Amino acid sequence: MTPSLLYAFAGVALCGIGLFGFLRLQHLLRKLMAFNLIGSGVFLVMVGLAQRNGQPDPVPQALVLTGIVVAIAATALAVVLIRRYYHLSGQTTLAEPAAKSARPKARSVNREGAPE
Amino acid sequence: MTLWLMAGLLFTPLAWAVLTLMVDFRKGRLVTWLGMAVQVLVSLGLWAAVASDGGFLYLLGGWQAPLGIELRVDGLAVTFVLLTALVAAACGWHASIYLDPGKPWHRYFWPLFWFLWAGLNAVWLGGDLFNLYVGLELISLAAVGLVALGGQADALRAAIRYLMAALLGSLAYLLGVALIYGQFGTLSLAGVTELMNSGDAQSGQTFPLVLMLLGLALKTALFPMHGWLPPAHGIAKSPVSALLSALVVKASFYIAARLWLDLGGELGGFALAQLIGVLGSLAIIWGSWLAFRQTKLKQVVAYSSVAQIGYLFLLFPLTWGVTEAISLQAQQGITLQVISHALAKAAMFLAAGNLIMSVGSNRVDALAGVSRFLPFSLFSFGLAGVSLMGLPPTGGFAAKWLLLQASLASGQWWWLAVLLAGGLLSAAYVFRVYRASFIESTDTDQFYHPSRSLEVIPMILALMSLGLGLVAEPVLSVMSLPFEGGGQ
Amino acid sequence: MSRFLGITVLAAVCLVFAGALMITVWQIAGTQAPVDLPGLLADNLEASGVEHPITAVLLNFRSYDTLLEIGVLVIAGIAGISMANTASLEDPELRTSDSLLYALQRWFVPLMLVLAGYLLWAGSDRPGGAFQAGAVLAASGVMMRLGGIPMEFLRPGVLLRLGLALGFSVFLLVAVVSAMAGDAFLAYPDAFTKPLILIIETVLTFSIAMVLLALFVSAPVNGAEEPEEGESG
Amino acid sequence: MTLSVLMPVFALMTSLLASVILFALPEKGYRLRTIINLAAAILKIALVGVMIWGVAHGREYEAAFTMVPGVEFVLRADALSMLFAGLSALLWLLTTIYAVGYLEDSPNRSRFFGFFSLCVASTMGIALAGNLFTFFLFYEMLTLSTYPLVVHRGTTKALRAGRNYIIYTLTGGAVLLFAIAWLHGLVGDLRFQEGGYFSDVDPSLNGPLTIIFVLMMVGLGVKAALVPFHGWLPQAMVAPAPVSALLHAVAVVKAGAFGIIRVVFEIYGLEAAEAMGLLAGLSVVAALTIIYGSTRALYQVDLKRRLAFSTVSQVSYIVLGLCLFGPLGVIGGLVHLVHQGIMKITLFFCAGNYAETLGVHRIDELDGAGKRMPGTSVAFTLGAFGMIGAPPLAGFITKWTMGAGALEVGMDWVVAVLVISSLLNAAYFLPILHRLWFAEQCEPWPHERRWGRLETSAWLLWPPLITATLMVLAGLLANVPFSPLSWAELIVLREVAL
Repeated sequence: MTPSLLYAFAGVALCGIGLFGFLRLQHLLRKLMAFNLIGSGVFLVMVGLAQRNGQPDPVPQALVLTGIVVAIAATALAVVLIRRYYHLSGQTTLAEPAAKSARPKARSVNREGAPE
Repeated sequence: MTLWLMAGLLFTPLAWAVLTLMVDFRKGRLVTWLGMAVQVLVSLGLWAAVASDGGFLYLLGGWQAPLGIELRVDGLAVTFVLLTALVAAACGWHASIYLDPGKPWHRYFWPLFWFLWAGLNAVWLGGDLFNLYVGLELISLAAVGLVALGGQADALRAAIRYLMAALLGSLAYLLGVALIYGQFGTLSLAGVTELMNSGDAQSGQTFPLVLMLLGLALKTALFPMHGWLPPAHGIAKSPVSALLSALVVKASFYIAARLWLDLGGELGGFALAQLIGVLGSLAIIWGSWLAFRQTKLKQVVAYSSVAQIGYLFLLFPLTWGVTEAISLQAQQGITLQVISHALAKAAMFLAAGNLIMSVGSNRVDALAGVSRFLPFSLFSFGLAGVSLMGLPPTGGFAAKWLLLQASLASGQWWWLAVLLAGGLLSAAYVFRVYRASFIESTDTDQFYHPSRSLEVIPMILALMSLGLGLVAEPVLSVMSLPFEGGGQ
Repeated sequence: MSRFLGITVLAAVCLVFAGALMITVWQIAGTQAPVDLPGLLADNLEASGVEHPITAVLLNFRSYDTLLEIGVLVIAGIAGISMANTASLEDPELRTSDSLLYALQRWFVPLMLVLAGYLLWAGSDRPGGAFQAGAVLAASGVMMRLGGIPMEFLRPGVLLRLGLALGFSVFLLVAVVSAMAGDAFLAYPDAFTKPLILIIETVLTFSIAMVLLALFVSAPVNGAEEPEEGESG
Repeated sequence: MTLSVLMPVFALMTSLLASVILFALPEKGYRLRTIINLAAAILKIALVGVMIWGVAHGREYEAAFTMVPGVEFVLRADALSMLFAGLSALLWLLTTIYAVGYLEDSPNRSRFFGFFSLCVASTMGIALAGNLFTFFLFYEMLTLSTYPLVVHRGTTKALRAGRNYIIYTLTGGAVLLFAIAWLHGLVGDLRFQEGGYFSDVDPSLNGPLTIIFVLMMVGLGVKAALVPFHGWLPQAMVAPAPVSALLHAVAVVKAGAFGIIRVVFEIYGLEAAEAMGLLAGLSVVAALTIIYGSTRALYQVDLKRRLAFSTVSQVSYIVLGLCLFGPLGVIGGLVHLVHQGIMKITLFFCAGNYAETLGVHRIDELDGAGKRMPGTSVAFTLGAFGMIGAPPLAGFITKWTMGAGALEVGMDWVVAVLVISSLLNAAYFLPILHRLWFAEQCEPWPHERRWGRLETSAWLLWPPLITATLMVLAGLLANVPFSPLSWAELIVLREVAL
């Protein structure tokens, strides 16, 4: 049990917590934070597991750097989308508004066809 | 020559992404046409080169794996590169006429489109587990961007749901990659396979493979993780839906398939293979049923994708623990299914877009009587539907035939029922649309004929999907060319 | 009750997942990786043109990853500005008139610029590099923005788009020029490896900062929306 | 690429290309459409005629290439395929002429004729298919191309009929595919070959082969309208008359019957099928279908529905003929493929004429129609007598040969079936004839149209007259070379290998 393995185990714990949050939380920003939590967990596992023998391995560190940038890009995109979504619908979750989900919008119905 | 072709293949989409970012929609359209021509030619050239000389490894930056990233340019990869070039060019061409140049946000369509194309090529050729992750993210983000482009709340909801699913899937995959790297110390898929087969290494763990497959299955929308797909594919603009259904979901499946074929023999098991097969079967049945129940035309097509994706996952049981010959048969069947579904579904979405444009409504009922206007797009839709139903002589049928043979030969007869029932169920939702178009209703007097080129594009794709069944043999023979490992 | 049950099941699933992961990590930790990648890396560090192994991996051995990664970042930037309000950069919610912030900003911004420059420079032999430098640069931009300094170049326009794509374009050009010379894509010519990497790093820093800043600035959302196909909007 | 390769391809292409061109034509191009239609049909007759001549003189026509690994696409002209191809080429021309007249002034003609040609192309493909795989390919294509024809009118009834048709046929197709795939898995890609493959098969395969046979009969029986898979056929009557004519005489039901012939003769082999005891079961089903169809026909008041149930019954003569397992029986079955086609198409043309000219759909409205439309009624009468089996018409040849065949192999009960069926035929046709000729018209025609001097449009009148003449000739000149009967004898001599 080396210190770096401890990182890996911490990463495992983060993954578990993050997954719980991701599946459980409804608010989109919280969901996004849970996603970042899982991401951090994965990065920790990646770095920690690779250096279990003490010597540093630069490859996973570089990978994690790349991974972080990708995660930031994804997070940023998600935030932009969520903001705009909130701006247009006033909602912070993905739940469909009740009125709409019941029936398709009336104005799109040009004609009632024969029932199937 | 192949070096130049490879450089062109990697460079063009990325460069055109930048170029089109600099100009507005109309200019971007012109620039894109040029780029599509280049890209199609380069893909064809590469395909021809591999078809005649066999595959090779392409060392990016001149560094060999495991230090560098190797691209695996084999028959299967170039077939998919060519498929991507054809389908993406068709969708791009369609989009260039279909999208309204007046909307300021449509200028961003082109860069996202090109990034998507670049990501797809990266995935088809990728031989490095981590690089595949980056390629997947490139695809996902570009795809989400395209779905959300200028959209209203519904489109954004679909896009966010799609993004969340895609991100979770990518992380699961990445976690698997981390574990694989931890165990083997290399990221090259070929390297890991070699280590595993050589027996030097301790036997690998199943869990990383399961994690990766789970993540990729989520991104491929395998039942029951398909919830994100229909809203996203249904609400995006038709050319975008076509790209997403035809190519994007295939990218993650392609990685899953490669992982399975390389590592599944060692790390997988009968139960895992059967479980995936069962999920695929449920996807076929449930997806078809939901497609049948939809009231909106594009939702029908989107749910049909869920069902058709189910077929792909029959690869897993049909290649595990069977002889080489049966496995090859199953692989060929799945490859054909991927190609024919890509062509047919792209045709279907583009045709659906045209039809919606023509009748001014996105409901299936609204199609009542349109067949009297002889819309070209309805024919395209119909032909594509024939392929989805798996009726001869389409590529879908050839695929189904090979899968039937593989299931029979491997003694897994239960997939036969799934394959046959799936064909009938898809007939149910396809014929529902046909049926609507034949209703003679008196009040259908307005029909707007879209421009010829909009109508021709889905027709070409549908005919290709139809003709694929007739030329399946030569196509498949390129795919299974011997891979000449080693240097360039 | 069912809500509680749902949480319990979910928690159980997550625990099982974490447990399985834990066991796998533990088992893998007990083995020896058959490939010695760090050793291989050390052997080839000389040829990579930079002294710091992480930078070598990022910008030479696995430069394709980095190229695509910047692509991902640019996509996010594009998606961001595609939703920005083209007419106005002013978002009253974001503007603060805090005098402390204003004072801090006068001190911090120059300092952060210097820091960014240092991080960029350090990347070749110590921890640091383009991304870190870009992030600091972006942070200083955010600070200025919060302080109400108008940054006209961030208006969605050709300048912003140029800035977004600059780093990526230069990287791509370098990649393809080396391929034109008959070598593989992204293979730097031996003599120019170091300067090329330096150039790439510099422009990347700039573009990364630009993307991050653009995402922050594109906060005012345009109200225009496109109706779904087939619905009159 | 020699001519022998190209001939079958050309024969297929004439109608395939015609259909593509017809789709592309604008709706208003009536004249051009008619010209293309007729030109293609005549060209096809010529091509098929050349091939028939060639086959009779021992030439071989074959085009083949590998489609999917392990499976070939084979188009081949042999004596059996020429029997079917000749029938469909001939009747395509006549039906096209009829359809041009029938659909005058109705909408969606471009669509109609496009799918009509496609349907004929599928039929031609079925005739020329050289192996089961190719057969299946065109068999399914036929399903798809007939659907738009069945629902052509777009009424609720037509759509319901179309839905049932598609449910029946696609399910049947799936069963057939399953059987073909299984057989392929067991023994590989099988071309149709004289005498079949299983004359000395490993007994351990008997079980699977029996199941496969049953599955194939189910799959093919749906189209051949064997009881209990006949449900779609009477409903499909809502289609326009030329479509019904084609469906009943050539395209769909015959495709099923022809498939049964191919499987029994050239995959299993008549002897092997008999040895495995497969034919006994099939003959019982066929006999039941004959009796059942005729009985149901008695109770129909709608003219086209009565004809439809008559088809259910008559097509099974073909199947029953095969099961007789002797040269005469087989000849009877084969010749009925052609005879039934000519007779039934005559009857449907006439029924269409009554509907189109007088607006008459029900049998009790036909009183006195013989005076108003003598030409049509003569044709109808000949067709009805042919069906009953009155000498010297075509139907008599069939029944006589089959009866002789049954006695030859000692299946006397088949003679009883034939007699009962003929009595039933008489029972449901003679009342119609009575009404036509001897009853007085008491009510005005429901919806009468007039065409100058003729009783109806010339486009509508000539086809039934021609087919009626052909039917008479087929009976009178049964022993002339190239008559259906002599051709059937040639097939038996060459390919059935009894």
